[in-house]
Amino acid sequence: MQEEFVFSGFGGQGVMFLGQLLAYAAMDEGLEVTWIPSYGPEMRGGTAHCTVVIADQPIGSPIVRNPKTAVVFNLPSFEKYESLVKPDGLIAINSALIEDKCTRTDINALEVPATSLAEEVGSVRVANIVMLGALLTALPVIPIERVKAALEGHLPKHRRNLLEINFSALARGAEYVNAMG
Amino acid sequence: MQEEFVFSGFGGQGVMFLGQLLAYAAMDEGLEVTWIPSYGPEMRGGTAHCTVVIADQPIGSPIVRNPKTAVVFNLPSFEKYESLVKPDGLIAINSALIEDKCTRTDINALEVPATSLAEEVGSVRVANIVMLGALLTALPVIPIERVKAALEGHLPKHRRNLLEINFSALARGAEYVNAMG
Amino acid sequence: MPVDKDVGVNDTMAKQMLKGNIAIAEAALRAGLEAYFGYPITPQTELLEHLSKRMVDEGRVFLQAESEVAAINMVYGAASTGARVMTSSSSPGISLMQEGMSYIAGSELPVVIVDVMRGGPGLGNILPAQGDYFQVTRSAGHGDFHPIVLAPASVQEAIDFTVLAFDLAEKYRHMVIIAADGQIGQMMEPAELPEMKPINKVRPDWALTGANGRGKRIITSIYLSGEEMETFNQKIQDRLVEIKLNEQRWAELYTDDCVLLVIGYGTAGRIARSAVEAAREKGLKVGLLRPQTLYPFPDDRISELADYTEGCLVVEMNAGQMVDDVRLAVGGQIPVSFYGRMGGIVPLPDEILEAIEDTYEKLTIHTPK
Amino acid sequence: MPVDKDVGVNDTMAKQMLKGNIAIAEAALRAGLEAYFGYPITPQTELLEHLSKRMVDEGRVFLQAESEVAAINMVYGAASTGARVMTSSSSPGISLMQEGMSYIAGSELPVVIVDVMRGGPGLGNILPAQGDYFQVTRSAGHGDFHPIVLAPASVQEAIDFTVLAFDLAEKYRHMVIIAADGQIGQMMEPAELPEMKPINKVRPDWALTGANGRGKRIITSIYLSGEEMETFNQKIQDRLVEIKLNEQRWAELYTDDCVLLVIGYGTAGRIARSAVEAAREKGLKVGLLRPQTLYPFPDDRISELADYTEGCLVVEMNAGQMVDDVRLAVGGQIPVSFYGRMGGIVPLPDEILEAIEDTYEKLTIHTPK
Amino acid sequence: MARGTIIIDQDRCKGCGLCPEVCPKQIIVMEETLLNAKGYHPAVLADPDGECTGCAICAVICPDICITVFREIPDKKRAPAPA
Amino acid sequence: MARGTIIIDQDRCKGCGLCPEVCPKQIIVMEETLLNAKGYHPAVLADPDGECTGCAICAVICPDICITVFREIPDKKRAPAPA
Amino acid sequence: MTIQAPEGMELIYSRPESLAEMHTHYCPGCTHGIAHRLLGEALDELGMRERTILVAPVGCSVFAYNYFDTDACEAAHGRAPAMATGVKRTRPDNIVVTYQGDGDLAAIGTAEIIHAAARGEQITTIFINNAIYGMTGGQMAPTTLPGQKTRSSPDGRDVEIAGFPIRMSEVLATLPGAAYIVRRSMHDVKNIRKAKKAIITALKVQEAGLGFSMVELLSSCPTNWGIQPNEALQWIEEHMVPYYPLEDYKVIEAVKNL
Amino acid sequence: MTIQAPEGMELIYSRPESLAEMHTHYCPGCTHGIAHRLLGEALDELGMRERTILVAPVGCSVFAYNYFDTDACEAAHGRAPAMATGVKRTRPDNIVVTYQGDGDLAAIGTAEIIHAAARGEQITTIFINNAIYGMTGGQMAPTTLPGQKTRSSPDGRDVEIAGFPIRMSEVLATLPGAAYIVRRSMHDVKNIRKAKKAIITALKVQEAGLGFSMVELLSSCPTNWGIQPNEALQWIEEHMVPYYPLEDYKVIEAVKNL
Ligand SMILES: Cc1ncc(C[n+]2csc(CCOP(=O)(O)OP(=O)(O)O)c2C)c(N)n1
Ligand SMILES: Cc1ncc(C[n+]2csc(CCOP(=O)(O)OP(=O)(O)O)c2C)c(N)n1
Ligand code: SF4
Ligand code: SF4
Ligand code: SF4
Ligand code: SF4
Ligand code: SF4
Ligand code: SF4
Ligand SMILES: [Mg+2]
Ligand SMILES: [Mg+2]
Repeated sequence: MQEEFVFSGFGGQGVMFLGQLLAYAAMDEGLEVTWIPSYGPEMRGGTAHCTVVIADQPIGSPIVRNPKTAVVFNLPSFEKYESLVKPDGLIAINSALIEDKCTRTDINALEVPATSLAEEVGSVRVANIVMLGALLTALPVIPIERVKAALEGHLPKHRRNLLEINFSALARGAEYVNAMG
Repeated sequence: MQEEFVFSGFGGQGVMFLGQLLAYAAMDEGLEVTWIPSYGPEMRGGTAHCTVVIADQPIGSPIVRNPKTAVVFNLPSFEKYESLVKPDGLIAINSALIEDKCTRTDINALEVPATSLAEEVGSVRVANIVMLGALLTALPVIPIERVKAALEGHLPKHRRNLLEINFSALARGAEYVNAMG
Repeated sequence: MPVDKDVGVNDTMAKQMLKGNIAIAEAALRAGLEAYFGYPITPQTELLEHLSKRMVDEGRVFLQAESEVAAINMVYGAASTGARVMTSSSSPGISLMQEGMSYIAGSELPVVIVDVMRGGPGLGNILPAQGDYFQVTRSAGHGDFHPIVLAPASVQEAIDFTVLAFDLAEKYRHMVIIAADGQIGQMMEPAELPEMKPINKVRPDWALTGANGRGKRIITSIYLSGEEMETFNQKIQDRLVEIKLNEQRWAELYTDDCVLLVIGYGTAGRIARSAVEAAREKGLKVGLLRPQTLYPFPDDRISELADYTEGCLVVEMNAGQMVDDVRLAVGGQIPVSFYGRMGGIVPLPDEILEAIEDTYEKLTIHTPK
Repeated sequence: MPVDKDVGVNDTMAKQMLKGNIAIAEAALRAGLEAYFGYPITPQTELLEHLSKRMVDEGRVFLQAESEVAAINMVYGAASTGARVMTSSSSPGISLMQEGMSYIAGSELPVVIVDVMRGGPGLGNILPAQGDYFQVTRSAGHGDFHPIVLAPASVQEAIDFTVLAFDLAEKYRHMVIIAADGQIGQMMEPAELPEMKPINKVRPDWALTGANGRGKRIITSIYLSGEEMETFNQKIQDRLVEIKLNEQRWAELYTDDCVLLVIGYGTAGRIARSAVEAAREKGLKVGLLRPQTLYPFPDDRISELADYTEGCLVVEMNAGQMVDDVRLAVGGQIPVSFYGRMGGIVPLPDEILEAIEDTYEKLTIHTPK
Repeated sequence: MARGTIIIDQDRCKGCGLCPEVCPKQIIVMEETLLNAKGYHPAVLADPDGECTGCAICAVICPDICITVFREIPDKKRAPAPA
Repeated sequence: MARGTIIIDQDRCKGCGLCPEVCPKQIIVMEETLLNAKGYHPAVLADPDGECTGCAICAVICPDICITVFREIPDKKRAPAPA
Repeated sequence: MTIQAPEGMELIYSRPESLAEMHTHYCPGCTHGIAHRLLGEALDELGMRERTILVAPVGCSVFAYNYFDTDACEAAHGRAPAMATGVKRTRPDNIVVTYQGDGDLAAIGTAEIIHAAARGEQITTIFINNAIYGMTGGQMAPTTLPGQKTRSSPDGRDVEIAGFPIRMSEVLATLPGAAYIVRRSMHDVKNIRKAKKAIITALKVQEAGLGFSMVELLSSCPTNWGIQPNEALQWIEEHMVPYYPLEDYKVIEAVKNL
Repeated sequence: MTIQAPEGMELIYSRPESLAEMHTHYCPGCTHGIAHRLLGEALDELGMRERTILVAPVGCSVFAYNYFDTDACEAAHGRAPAMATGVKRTRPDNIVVTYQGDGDLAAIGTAEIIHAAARGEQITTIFINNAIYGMTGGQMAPTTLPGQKTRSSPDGRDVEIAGFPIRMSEVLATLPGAAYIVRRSMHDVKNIRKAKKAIITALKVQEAGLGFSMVELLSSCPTNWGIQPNEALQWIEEHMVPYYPLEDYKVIEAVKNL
């Protein structure tokens, strides 16, 4: 088993943390996992992305040119990764910010208005967590409970107060996908 | 044909210029020639030496561990080179400053009180030139006239006034050796 | 260019997700690092940042120098007092350290230097590369010497090699370079850290501590006379021979029956592993040798394997540097091919697989003859 | 340590006794050197001193920089404007220039750098050495590149190679290093200087001169994206292939019938010549190949000679560096022996002769089998 | 005071919020509902009453040279109307 | 003024000529007839009249630490003569 | 992109010609952008664009060579003054400007800037002091204030360990070759205008061959300071200006007559 | 070598214990020797020999490590302050002294000395300013006087090309971390005595942990200046002292209470 995820969005949309969270959860699940970031020249703004590979075998490359799954939070990311996803792969789209639709027919598209759903649970800043809830519901490689545990374990101390809203965000994302049927 | 000379003395005794002068003369004579210096850590004082190789074939090494001829102006140089001269070689000794005698029987020693003879012609500073006059008389590899021409050609402009005394020094050295018989 | 700001370390020795740079920093600290001097440069900076907090908290020496030139000379000074000392940088910074490194070699001081290589030449970019293989293995400064060079391929190995680096440095009074690349520095993986060690207060008998009730000690790299300098050089060369004898390290896979031997180190070696696995799945008899020491290069094992292997494929993230060492090791016995990506591009398993297939095909065409 | 103070140069083009350092300086000037930046270091200093007078007298640019780091970056700036520019130094100073040299390589600028090598590592001593062969040929800075490296063996060759260096640098937009050693720098020999050339006022079409009535020009070594950086690296590699094809230079002697081929460059090569002559006199079939370009290394000729020679003896003033290039060139065809002196000791003809005899004997023992 | 106006380049704007702070007329607002291609909410001129004086203070503070400033041509400067 | 004397280490002396210049009594001379092992004409004390005061000025200027300075032990300091 | 003036209006302000149209990669509200604009305007006003050769540093402004519409080169970290020296000595009729950050100029490049100033090198330096290493993600600079938290002084700069910040204008003003050394700030409109005047003077100093000229500009780094752009400007005023006074540190007589 | 006191005499002056017996390689009359003696005497008087770690430079004084009877190391050219920093930080209880020439400290090592001073590094620097590169045979230093002929300014230092000489004490005095910065000279007995006092104060500053201390000493290089040793001392007085005033450039309050 080897799963590959690219998370991509503007700096500040929390894609790095999102990837790390998934990585923590995978580690706790006893799997091999790698996380690796990549940035543009901008310090803030610009597009950043990270890649997470999860496997039950030692992982060779932590970088993948054609990921199985891409999770995109803004238009430039969508434009970049739509064509790169492996056939039969998945592209998860933050449809609150990306109006374009996926035109490829050989991959699955998961549209989640993550930013709007996050606003619903209380803060646009948890759009990334909403998306993770949605993603792991559509593609259940890791139990969402693991992510919750990882949040508990790895959220920096001064952010512990945000635990509850993160849990709600996970739930909202899951719920959204479940509701889609 | 290959002749090798080491000139050695305290800094300030003019051994470097002496070697260069011989080299110029050899070049003018149409021979192959190399000159190479060597210094101790001292800027002034300490012992300095240079090596001149003259040949009618391209010269491989400008450095010789065992020179055919050593010309020594002070005691440390004498002590260093006495043992290094090739068998059948020559050691020319400034006997005005070096009281020790050459103890090797397989080489020739030429004792020239160069400093005293130089004083006679007007300046201790031309002791080096006296020695060259003596050396080229004992070992006539280059005509002394060539050295005179080289002096004319290569003495820096502001030292031209010293031409005469240098000529006298050459002559005095030659005379001394001739007088020895 | 931004760095991740939230990657900490737990006190625990259990497995945790660790970024390579931070893993090296923490491992060095736990190995008893007494002093660190460095200068920020991507993709190595988190290493310095981590130590800026941890060293101070542990009451040890951390100083951000005014430049890499200053940093390596501070290391030189601290090492002269017998302290466990380290610096880290990336390619351009390592270039600036060349003179200081040569002095350290000339003074026989045990220091550890981390080079998280990036794309070059010049300012280049901040992507992972191995373009400085020659610089670290051949001429880490002027004069006749070679540092010991360790090349980790995972975060765990980065940790283990950091601990090893100090031990080797002190065992041989020799410089050790950990040659990682931007990928090792930037990626996170689960790994285990070593136990915390206090700093070693006992000073070796050459260390500068003040000539208190004993004769004076001198640390210098000058040997004015050629004879003395040659004797010293010979001492270094003898030590290098000893190091070559004892310290060649590598990992290997499927080498018992391989027709084609793939050789790669660090990130390239790790990725080659996936390609080799894939090739085996396709039924190709391919093996892997991943040098863990770039100096001493695992010549002996490679030359041994060359006896019953038909060809070599070297994979590097550069224009072909280690491939010279492989050629020297096999000494013309078997053909050596090369697959490289440059400029910060990390080769992917499928590209390497393709290179393997290409090479393999040519080999098996040749074999029947 | 003192330097000779009375060695001048005559206007004449006839043969004159010239010190290597001064010969290089004067040759560069006559070749149209427009700007020189440098820093004093023995055994190279006379080069700088000579230019401090001559360049100013000719109304050209001479500046003693505050360090070698500054000097190479001044060279970088001057080269960016398309000026013929040079710097010179010796081993420790060249180490300090590594970063700047890498930037110059990354910006494809034609510059000439003179390295008058001395004993190392560290401060070492000021005697002639070849311990920086790897540094100049393999990794003159971080990243994937090689300068062109010329190794003169006489004062005349130092002059000729200086003129050649500028031509090659400009032909290929590539860095050229003149790798001399303390002996070449310090010795005097009769030699002829080239004719005086004025500086070339015509600027190449990439030079910075102000965007006056044309689009702007940029000199940089940054390629943020891996793809662009790789393309650039490939461009360098392609150029190196071209250089390898066109510019391998060497001198040879008695190679038509030699059983043993002696290989040495610069001072070591020159001295080996005497030893080879002596060996011939003793009836040994010995030949000599003296690489004049260390990069590109004369691989092709050496591999050709390996076809009808039974062994190689490499002579260097170091612990064995070029010997790797020879091994790579002969690719295991014939045995390669090594004779080296280190630490500033220059081997003498009789030592080399002994090494030749030793090697020769072993060869002829082996030959009958 | 002279009447003026500004044009803010919405694509260049990085939504830093400096120009609204300095405008003496407080007629620049950050448009939270817009998101430009770079992902920022750009500044827009909200000057229904034509208060802008063309003082260019906003342009002086803008780090991204997004703002072009115009001012009414004073009468004396206007070309005499043909005929 | 107290009477004193100096000892000049002839082997160390480099004949720089600074001490003769500074000695207030002008009792140090450069000995042109001597040549030490390093090739220098060393300085010597020429103090037939015992003029040296032991002021140590010569020692202060000497770059080569050749000069050791002594001064007569003042009466008060002398150990009481036994008996 | 030319913008059409609305009916009856005339253009008062638009992008200077010396700046390329390209968007910058700077963070929102970063005053590097303001400094670029000021230098661009100054070059425009003095008609120097076509003669200028810019030397960009390593730092956030590494791509300055893209943003100016002049000839430009990119120096190694800290070595811009040396590179500029090489440029100026071989192109004495060009206007040569280095643009450098505080890590670049006050840390690794200390020797090069001091010696350029000491030599009276005929170049102009725009020195962006933002009290931090911006590009590498916010480490302590030699100019970081006491107590200021950065990624490499996480508990605040401890002067016992790292010493007090260096005031480069004051240091450089001690050198005879320096003709014009002033410090300005970009924290408000008034100061930005003063900054531009200083840049114009500095360029005129070079033009007149009076010696080395430098304008130090207090600048913000909202990203690495971890605050909003407008708060960052306030922080400059409240914390930086007191430690780095906005003064003329050296103005030789001849400059006053320009 | 112990010298027997003549009958009835007591020893007034002899070689300080902190200096080794070894002869130096310095030229006749070179004031490097005086500076060594002064530092040796100061260490003796303060009883610091057994705690001292000397950092020797590259320059004529490269072998200083041989001449002092203390632990010592040899820095790369110009990097003595960095090396000393590494030593001091790991051996805070030792007395760490760098001994540096003007090429070493004011040219290649500019950044290192400035930052050591800025950090208030607890080290003491003895700075030998002889207006020339002695060891390499007499090239122009950053401190070479205008018009002074050297091997690399054969027609005299041209300030149009090479700029004016740098006054390092004045530069370093601008830095907050510097506690004690003074310039002294060795051209006569009176000044030599003052120099020694300054060295003692500088070492006490280090002992007391007050910050960076430096004594600049105007020094002679008869060999490369091409004059006799006594003329060289005169030359210092007549030419160097006017350009390099013998003053206290920085003496923080706490130093006065030492
Ligand atoms: C030799 C070298 N060392 C370190 C770096 C990494 N580096 C890039 S920019 C920078 C500091 C930038 O800070 P500053 O000069 O203050 O500019 P800012 O980004 O704040 O504008 C550093 C250390 C490098 N590129 N080269
Ligand atoms: C990196 C490097 N560059 C240059 C040199 C050559 N070098 C040795 S000493 C010296 C200058 C010495 O001058 P200074 O510091 O003034 O000391 P002095 O000899 O005058 O006492 C130089 C340039 C060197 N050893 N290393
Ligand atoms: S020009 Fe003046 S009034 Fe108009 S928007 Fe800008 S700041 Fe406000
Ligand atoms: S100042 Fe410029 S970038 Fe910032 S909000 Fe206003 S227009 Fe946008
Ligand atoms: S001690 Fe005084 S009086 Fe005696 S020799 Fe020395 S300087 Fe002269
Ligand atoms: S000062 Fe010292 S070295 Fe000079 S002459 Fe006097 S004793 Fe000799
Ligand atoms: S990191 Fe700081 S200095 Fe760099 S662009 Fe962003 S705000 Fe500006
Ligand atoms: S060269 Fe000058 S500084 Fe060096 S020892 Fe001789 S006189 Fe002293
Ligand atoms: Mg900054
Ligand atoms: Mg000096």
